[in-house]
Amino acid sequence: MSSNEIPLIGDYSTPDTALSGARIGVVSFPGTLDDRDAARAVRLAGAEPVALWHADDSLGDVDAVVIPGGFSYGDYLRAGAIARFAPMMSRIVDAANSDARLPVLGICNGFQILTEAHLLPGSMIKNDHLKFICRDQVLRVENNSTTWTNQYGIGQEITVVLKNQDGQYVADEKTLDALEAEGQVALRYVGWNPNGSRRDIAGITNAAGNVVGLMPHPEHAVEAGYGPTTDAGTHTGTDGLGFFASVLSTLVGGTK
Amino acid sequence: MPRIVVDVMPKPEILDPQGKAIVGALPRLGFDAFSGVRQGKRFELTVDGEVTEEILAQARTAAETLLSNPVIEDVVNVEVVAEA
Amino acid sequence: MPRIVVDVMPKPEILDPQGKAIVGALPRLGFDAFSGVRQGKRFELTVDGEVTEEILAQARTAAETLLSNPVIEDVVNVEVVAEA
Amino acid sequence: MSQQFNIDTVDNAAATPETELPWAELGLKQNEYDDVVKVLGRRPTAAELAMYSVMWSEHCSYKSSKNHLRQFGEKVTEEMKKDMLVGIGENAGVTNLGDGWAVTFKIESHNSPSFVEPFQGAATGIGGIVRDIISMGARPVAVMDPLRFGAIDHPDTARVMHGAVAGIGSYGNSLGLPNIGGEMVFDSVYQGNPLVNALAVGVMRHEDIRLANASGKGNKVVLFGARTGGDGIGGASVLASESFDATKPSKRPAVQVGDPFAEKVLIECCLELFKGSLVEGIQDLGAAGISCATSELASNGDGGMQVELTSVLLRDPTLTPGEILMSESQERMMAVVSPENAEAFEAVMDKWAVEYSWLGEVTDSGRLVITWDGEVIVDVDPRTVAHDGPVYDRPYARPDWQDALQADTFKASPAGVNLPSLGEELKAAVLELVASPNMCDKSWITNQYDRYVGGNTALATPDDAGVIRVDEQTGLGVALATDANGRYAYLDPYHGAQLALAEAFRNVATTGAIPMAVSDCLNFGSPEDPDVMWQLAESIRGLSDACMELGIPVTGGNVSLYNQTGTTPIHPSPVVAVLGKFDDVARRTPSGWHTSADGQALYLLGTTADELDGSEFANLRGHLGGLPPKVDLAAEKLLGDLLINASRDGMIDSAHDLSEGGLAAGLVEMSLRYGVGARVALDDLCERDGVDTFTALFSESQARAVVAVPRSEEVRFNDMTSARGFPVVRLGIVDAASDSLEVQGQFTASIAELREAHEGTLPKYF
Ligand SMILES: Nc1ncnc2c1ncn2[C@@H]1O[C@H](COP(=O)(O)OP(=O)(O)O)[C@@H](O)[C@H]1O
Ligand SMILES: [Mg+2]
Repeated sequence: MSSNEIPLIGDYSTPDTALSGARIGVVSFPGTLDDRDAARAVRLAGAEPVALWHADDSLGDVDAVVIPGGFSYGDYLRAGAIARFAPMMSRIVDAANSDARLPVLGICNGFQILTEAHLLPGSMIKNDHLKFICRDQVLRVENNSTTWTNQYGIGQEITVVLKNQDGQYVADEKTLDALEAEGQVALRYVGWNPNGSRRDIAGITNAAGNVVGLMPHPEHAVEAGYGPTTDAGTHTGTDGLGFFASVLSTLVGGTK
Repeated sequence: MPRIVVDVMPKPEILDPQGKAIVGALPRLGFDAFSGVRQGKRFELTVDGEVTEEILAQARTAAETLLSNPVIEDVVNVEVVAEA
Repeated sequence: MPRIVVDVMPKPEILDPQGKAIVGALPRLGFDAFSGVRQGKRFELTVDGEVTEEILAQARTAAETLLSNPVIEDVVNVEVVAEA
Repeated sequence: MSQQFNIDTVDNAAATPETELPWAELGLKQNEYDDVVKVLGRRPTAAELAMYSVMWSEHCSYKSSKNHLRQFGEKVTEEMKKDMLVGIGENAGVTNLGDGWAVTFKIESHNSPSFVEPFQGAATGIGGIVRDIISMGARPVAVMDPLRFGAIDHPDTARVMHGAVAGIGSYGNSLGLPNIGGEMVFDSVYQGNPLVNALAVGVMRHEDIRLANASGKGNKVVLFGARTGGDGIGGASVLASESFDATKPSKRPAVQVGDPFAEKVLIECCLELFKGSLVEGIQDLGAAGISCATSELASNGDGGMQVELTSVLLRDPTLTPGEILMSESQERMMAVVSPENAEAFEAVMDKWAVEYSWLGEVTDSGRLVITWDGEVIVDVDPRTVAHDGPVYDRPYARPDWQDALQADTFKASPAGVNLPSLGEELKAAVLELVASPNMCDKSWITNQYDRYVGGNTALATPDDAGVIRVDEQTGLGVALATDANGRYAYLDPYHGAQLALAEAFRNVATTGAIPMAVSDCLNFGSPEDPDVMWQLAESIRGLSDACMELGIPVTGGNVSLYNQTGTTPIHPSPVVAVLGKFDDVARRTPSGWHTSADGQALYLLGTTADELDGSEFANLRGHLGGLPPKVDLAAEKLLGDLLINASRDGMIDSAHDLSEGGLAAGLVEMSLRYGVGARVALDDLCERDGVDTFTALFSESQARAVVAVPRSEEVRFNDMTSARGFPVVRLGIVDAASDSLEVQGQFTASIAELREAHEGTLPKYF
């Protein structure tokens, strides 16, 4: 592939190894949409994106994994329900739970897949207003000690893109209380809850902090000109980069 | 409280993408006994008090007009279920 | 061909946005008999040949693992339906 | 193969010339059927009849419009052809972007299915146009959706609106295609005939361009994607008994259901095929399904093809050969693959779990031969099916009511008296205008569309044009806008079509892109009505003349006729899409100012005349008559040049073209874009142009735009406009602290009240 060519066919493996040397896998399922965007975010953060195919049975030697957004298998049964059974998901679940604690970020459909796979508690149901919604969304970072949020300040408000149809986070009260008590609510909606999520939850983490899932899309807020709009100008927002910078700092620099 | 169950299925001649996706996934999970799957909807309507003939008739009309889209779906069942 | 019907409903404690929208729409259309509506899913699995106990067991497992998510849904019914 | 029917073979047809065929039920006219018999030298078989009937339909053959559409190909200069890599006639035209990149785009209608079943009708509309783009070898990168529904308060409008918007969103969002713009018009003329048009745009490297032709004797023909069902043949179920025995036809779907997941997989799978150069020719299956794909592939290639129809994978096993040939099942493609590549082709299919079946091969016989279990049921010259359909010179004449309509001007009518003229009256009128169904904020719709996916969206709704980056390294990109004004076209179809082009052109240029190419969707009533035929003829003549004058070619499009309820046609609605090019999309100009633009100077480019006929304001007063605004293409071109240069040289920070709703709508939209106010005075404008304040605010004079110029650039900006001799007047400044839009000496409207008016309408109705 010549250098002035964007990959036309979802093959975004970059030949030049990124500065950090970190390799971050981006999983594609049939129906995944934001894989190329997630790969771009990984690259802009300074790591090397590695394409992972749902049907493959090996993680290769990636240092972290992003499960991107989209409509895997059309989301026809339930969002993430079929994708969860892919061979690649078994590898990811094992690695995330192993002593090595593989960092895993699930974005939107990726978050839904992580809940279906029981790596994260709760589930997502249809938005309370029943419509797909796309907007620039403000979030508050509630936990900045996870692998994916350690470059943010606690309580920091960030603006990223939100777009989903089944984004209403639900869990029973006991689970919700436990999440709050353990600091596992990683991100909350600010200003307006766009889908009726319990307790304004936008994203959560597992107890160990290596697995994070969120409905909004940080990978769509990484490049000035193409992200959410801020006071600085049209589409200028890059607040999402912090997620990718966070995992890099963990991988390259030990913990923060 | 008694409930009325309304079952709605995609018409047989209409493509059912949902069912198609599931039928593709089943064998991969080791379920090999099923040659076809169709996905429809099940509604449970709660009634306060007794289910009269009139209320059942209402449920049937609601099933045909609101709960199903007659162009692509059939109401396959409307029945009263006793209190759980 | 015989079919196995699997019915899945949202858990009672989980808010059902679709059911809620329907319950709001019903009175506007003149249906005043229903105090609540919940929307679930109905799956029809086609079996080529006879439905053995083993196949029914497969359907039950598929219902619990793939067709429903136990965090938010209950499998309320798995039954064999004779040929239409 | 269970066979519930007797097969009507070619031999049988030759032996039984007297057999009656249901050609009239299939929509053929006597003369057309006679032509089929003449072409074949015998009666057609049932399967052949199926093919000719669908391929010779208005939709596939353009029989009423062909004679007029020729002008798009004729009125082009060498200069206009310079960047056209593939012109009209293929699935979609292809335009050269430079650096080895090419872009393809096209607009199509899915009007009547969207009235019957709005969700699925609109969804499959997106699906169909996207397959056109894939079949050119391109990766689709964005969609747009020009929509027209009935009156906003009509009881049926919510059904159509909810369904169509959700359907477009569901399908486009699931494909991962950002929706970057469209239109939304409410008018009772569309009550029984909503217009759901869909545009898709794709990009590719030059070497990836694929054409729909079947060349190379011995190459294999393959059908892949979804299985074939009885979709889209409901009206033709007469063929279910094509053996002409009494077999009971099984049920055929009344509407089609889309499977966006299947299409998304098809996109990736096709791109992988293209990357590996695994297909020689490719064709999407849309209207007329396999009939269209086989006859077009064959006639555009070496001219021969042999197909075994029982190899087609079916969703419904009761389908007869004729039905299989006519089926319009979605999410299917047909390709021609060389034998050496067959294995690699199959590997790609397996990787994506896409079903496929090998149907036959390319021959050099000049015949399209289709067999059923080895028996020949079709033996035709494919050209006669695909290209030699009937062509009609339908009679047309200027309607006898046209003069009276044009004489009935707004200001002379009872609706045009007591117009607002001062302060609070004007303010009330502005609020009424921006809250009106056609001028109100569209986010109720557009928030249901993903505009970010892909990460290359530089501008999207509500900006004047959608802008997509094509090359991440250089920022090379494209801009697209679609426009139409049915009221203008009703008053004067020739100029109405030109006004649609002018507005789309202006929208593209306003963002800073250089307009390059045009696609159009001509939505009209029945061509058998001479009044409608005249509207169509005039619109095509007007559009083609204007394209010639602006120097941008039509590269493709679509005609949708018979949009009428009883004998009442819709307003003529030529929807025009213009594609523009950016060397670097970072230069794009947004349509409103931020707080950071505080103090920037606001200028109005262009002149304002008393042009209220057909306007949104007249529409609010229930009046439609007179003549639409004047078209001045030279002025449009000059304005475009100014906006493009100013954007490239960093002279303007934001810009918005003026069209429906005039300056009032423009100023309000710019202020509301980011909720930042402004202070303007209209005295200079009124004095220079000789108009009153009301006219200055509501006239819809063309070739105008409002721009915000940083103070440091004002001298340069003024020098540029005066050097080009383009009229410009300073209106005022951006005033962030005011939180309001002030028209000095007239009124002040707070951002909050403007917002409430502008954004309240759609949520109130839907
Ligand atoms: N149905 C729709 N889908 C997507 N975008 C839309 C739709 N309707 C309107 N828009 C967008 O809203 C904005 C305003 O529309 P309109 O007033 O028709 O623009 P203009 O007058 O500049 O053509 C534009 O960005 C347009 O693309
Ligand atoms: Mg505009």
